[in-house]
Amino acid sequence: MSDFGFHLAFWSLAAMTIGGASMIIISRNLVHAVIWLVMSMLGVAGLYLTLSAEFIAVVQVLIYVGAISVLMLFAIMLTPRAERDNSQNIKTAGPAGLVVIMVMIATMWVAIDTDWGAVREAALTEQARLIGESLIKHYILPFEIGAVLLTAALVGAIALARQDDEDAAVHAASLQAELEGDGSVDPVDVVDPPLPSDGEAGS
Amino acid sequence: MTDLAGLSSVFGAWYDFRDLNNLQRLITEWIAEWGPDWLASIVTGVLGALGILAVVGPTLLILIWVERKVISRFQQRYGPNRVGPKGLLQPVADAVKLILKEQLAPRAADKLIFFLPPVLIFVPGILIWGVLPFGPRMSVADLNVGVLFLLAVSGTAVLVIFMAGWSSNNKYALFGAMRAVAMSISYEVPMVLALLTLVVFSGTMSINGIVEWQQQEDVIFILLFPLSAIAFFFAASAELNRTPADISEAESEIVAGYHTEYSGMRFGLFYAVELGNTLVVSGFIATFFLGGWWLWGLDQWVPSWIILLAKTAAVYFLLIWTRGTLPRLRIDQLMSFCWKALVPATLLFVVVAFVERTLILSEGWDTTVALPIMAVFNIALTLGAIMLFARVARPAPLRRPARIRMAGADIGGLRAARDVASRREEPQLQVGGD
Amino acid sequence: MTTADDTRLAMQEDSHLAMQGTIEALTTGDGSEPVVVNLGPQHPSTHGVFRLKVTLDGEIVQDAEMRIGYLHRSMEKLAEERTYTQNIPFTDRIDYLAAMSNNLAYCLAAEELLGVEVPPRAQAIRVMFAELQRVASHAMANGTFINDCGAWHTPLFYMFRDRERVLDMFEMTCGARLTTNYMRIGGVAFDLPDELLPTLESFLADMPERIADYEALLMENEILHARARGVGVISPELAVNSSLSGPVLRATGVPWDLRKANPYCGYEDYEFDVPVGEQGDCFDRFLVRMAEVKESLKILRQVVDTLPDGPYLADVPLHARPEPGEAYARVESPRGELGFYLVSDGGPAPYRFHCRPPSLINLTALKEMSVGGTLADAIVTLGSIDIVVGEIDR
Amino acid sequence: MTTRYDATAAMEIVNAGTPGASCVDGGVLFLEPESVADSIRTLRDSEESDLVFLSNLTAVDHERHFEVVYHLQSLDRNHILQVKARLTDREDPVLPSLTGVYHGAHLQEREVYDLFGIRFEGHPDLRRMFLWDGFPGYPLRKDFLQMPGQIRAGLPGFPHESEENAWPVPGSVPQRPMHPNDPQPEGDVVVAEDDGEAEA
Repeated sequence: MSDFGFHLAFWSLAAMTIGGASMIIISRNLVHAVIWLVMSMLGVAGLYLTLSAEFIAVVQVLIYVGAISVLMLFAIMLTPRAERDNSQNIKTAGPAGLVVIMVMIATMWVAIDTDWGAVREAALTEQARLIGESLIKHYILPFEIGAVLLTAALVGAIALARQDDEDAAVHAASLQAELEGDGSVDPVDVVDPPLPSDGEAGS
Repeated sequence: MTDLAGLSSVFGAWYDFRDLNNLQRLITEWIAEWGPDWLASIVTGVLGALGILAVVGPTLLILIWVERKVISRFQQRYGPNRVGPKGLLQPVADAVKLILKEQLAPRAADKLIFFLPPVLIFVPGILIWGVLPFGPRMSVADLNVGVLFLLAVSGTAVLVIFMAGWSSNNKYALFGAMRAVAMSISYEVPMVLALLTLVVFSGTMSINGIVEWQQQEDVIFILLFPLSAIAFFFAASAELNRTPADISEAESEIVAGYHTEYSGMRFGLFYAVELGNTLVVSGFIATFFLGGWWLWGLDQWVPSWIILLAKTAAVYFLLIWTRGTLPRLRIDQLMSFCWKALVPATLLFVVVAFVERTLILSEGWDTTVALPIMAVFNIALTLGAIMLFARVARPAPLRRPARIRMAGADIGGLRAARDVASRREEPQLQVGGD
Repeated sequence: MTTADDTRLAMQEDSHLAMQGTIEALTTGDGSEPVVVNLGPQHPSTHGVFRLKVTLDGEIVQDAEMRIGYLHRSMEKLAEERTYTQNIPFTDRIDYLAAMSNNLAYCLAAEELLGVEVPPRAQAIRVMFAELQRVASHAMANGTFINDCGAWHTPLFYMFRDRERVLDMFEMTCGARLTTNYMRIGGVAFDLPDELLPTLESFLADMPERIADYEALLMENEILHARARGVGVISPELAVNSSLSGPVLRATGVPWDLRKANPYCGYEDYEFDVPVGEQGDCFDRFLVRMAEVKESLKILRQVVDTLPDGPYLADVPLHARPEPGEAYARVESPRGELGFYLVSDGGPAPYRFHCRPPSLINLTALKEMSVGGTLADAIVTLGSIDIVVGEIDR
Repeated sequence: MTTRYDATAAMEIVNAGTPGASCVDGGVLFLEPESVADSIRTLRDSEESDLVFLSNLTAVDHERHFEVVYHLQSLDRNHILQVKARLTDREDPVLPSLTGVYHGAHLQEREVYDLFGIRFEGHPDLRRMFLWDGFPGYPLRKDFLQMPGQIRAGLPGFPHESEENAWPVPGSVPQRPMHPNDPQPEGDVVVAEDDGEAEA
């Protein structure tokens, strides 16, 4: 592929990634932020494609766009509105920003400093096999640790979700009490429109 | 092939319609002679996209007619028969009507996000066609990771659905969107596992590779892994929002789900993509489990894409059939069916596929003998799993039969009710139960 | 614009704002906060302009409240200004899916006031049309019920095929399909046309096969079982205490059928049985309706075989003034106990005209049936009660 | 066949607990308004009367008083009893609610409240049912929308019976304009409907 096509793809994808990332910060609506995040992640997936890493690119889309962002949407839907108000966290914004900037500098330094040994050969056709083999053969310990960690997280999540059953019993009891009680009228239901005065009454 | 020697000049020529790729290859080779190679790849892409659009567009119009006609025959009525011969122009008339209709948007809708989804929904809907192999070399992009690409692209559609439902500012739409999201991320798991069986067994993630494997081994995957096929079929129909799993646009509950607030052609676009997805998923089911463009040598004589379309039509008819026949399940039933039945079953078959693959590769079993044995074993295992599920996983209310008794002379209130219920004789009608 | 219109508009505006508020709560609020969803007044499965306001926690129904009155036509007031005969067409519009039963109940009440003796042929014709109406109405009820369970209209169209034949018979007898206006005080409006009995014969000959078809299609359908079994359960004690009637009551196991308990129009001469359920859930209601169709066909067979000759209408003066008094007549309509309470002051019009609407009273226990289930269950429950909004609102 | 339950027997059952019940010729049982709920509970729970099923609940406006009519049914014994309670206060008719005795009274009492304005004390959710909140008046009362000239609601007689009862010949009475553009009538026209304008 000639340089023109490559540059076109790279710069538009980079703009998409960084633009999306910026919009996450700018947008005040959390759902909008998630949608910008999706755009940013799609840009990253495209960048992987320009590096001939189609397996990683597709996995990026599958996991980050298809699963992680959906998970985030669920988290937003399940979070009480009060806890989503960012203005309360303004005091911690300074230190947090500092930490993020330091991490970013460190990452960039590592990235620039490392001798990546660019592959000039033809694109790998069997990346999935290579990745799988290296995971199973060379990096078996980190792989297993990751698996155990995820299993623990899964069990923990189920345990957290399970606790709701006790709440449900309490809730059902209160509902029952409400049903058996004098059944006071729900204030939301009482539609009590102001009767129009004579002046307002249309002809 | 010897008797075809006289015709050999036809093979590979642009007018050899068994492989429509020939024409495209001719054009790209011609461009590559004088132009830059990026132009050639762009032209290839554009030609492929145009080819898909040219197929998909008219097919959708015909499909609307087919679906309505078939459903109406199921329902003892004629279906569309006024516009054009046999009502064939009905979809065109519908499209014109939809285009002319007023475009409404709720006042409180999130306008930008509200207007985007009908357009965005087309992106995965069209992209997914790119990896469908119509013939040995006839797919727009024969990716090495085609299976993953298919899953990744189909997974993004759920975000668009969420955008549509959330931005409409309508409770039905939001319920539909949340149901669609929950369903999608749940049913993606058995879908992935079902395909993983094939990937493990055939050793390739390329979709064309899977078809070629079936061609080489002279077997179709539905015989080898019937449970994966069933799971994939059900999961796909769940992702497609078709009965019995159409809870995200359940008409009787939440009106139209996520596209409740869309009117006119915006609704039309959702509808078109839904139909198109149904078709392409039928195509993928045909490809993965029914051998795709290959049919025991017939693909030498008949254009491969016609074979694929015929198989696709068969699967599509099955989808219409289920839609016309079955009621809808509830969301909790669908979720528990996914996580408690489909996921373990497909996982079991991943293990089975792994073991059988090892037997062939490491132990050197002869495939001509091993594959039939494995097929019989797997079919037996599938039947066993289904019967086990039917026996174990039935919810408590269904385990008792529903009984209708005749009151006879006992007419009255609670006392008579007790008298009737305590009778020893067989009830008049007894339905269900273990 | 009248004050009333203004009030309506203000209400609409108000409910719109309330809607926006709850949307806000749903999309940005506490996850466990209950959400109020209005099913109706325009909704595919409320069977008319009926509004069910459900409070949901996720998909679980915490509270269900109905809002009715969208179809209120003030029939009870209008009937006070029309003669007894003129009121018969009103009763068609009360329950437009079982107009014959409504005609019949009203005529029975008026006959009780006037002291009219109905000739035997008229009695038999009344039974015939009441039972045909039951077949048609149950076909509609079961079809829409399965539609509410999520089927894509196929069973509905199957059932409509049979209903259509019944409506054809109505049309050839009295010229109307839905609002029949066929019964008269003292009998029926017209004698049977010549072509009715052959049509009815062929209908009776075909129906057993059809019902076998439906049983094969629906009764062993696992998804239908999963959706309707154990859903919308009500105990027989609560059902009796809630004044439920008809298939909803019988599905709980209480064998109460006015055709047996208080026979009218000579029902005591026909041999039929009262099917009762066991669990009191939606599926039992469906089965009871299916079984009742069979019993109705049995009655129709006997009516055709023993149809007496004679006058079809008693000699009742058109301008009859009943003695002051009151009458309460009930029939077993397809939806349950349908009663008409008439008070006469000796004038040409009823002094008070009251209809005991089974659809409305069967909804009393809707909240008890649907709370704790999912939204989808609430829809199925509502479908299984088989309401007709014209009868609820009158 | 459903029999009429003898009101005298019912009266004896009721009067054993809460006196005040009376009946005429054993037909209809009349109850004192204050003790309606208690008396009917007694009738429901008594083994002998066993009136477990509230078949019908409605009201009749007798101009001088309201009559609330209950039809109580025993399913097992298959008899029916008609019970009435008279309310003489037209301004604020109050009756104890039956919802504690029969769940089925819930909607029927709401309907009576909506259309007659009879309040049922102890009803958990006594709101308008068919008509909207703020609807003026109670339509099933006989004095609802009383017309000018004291024309009584109802049908005075059959059209053929006398001149004054006769329904007007078409065209003989000037029609009320249905639309502002219609020709406006001359002279006094009785407008039956109360508009906002008329009040203002």
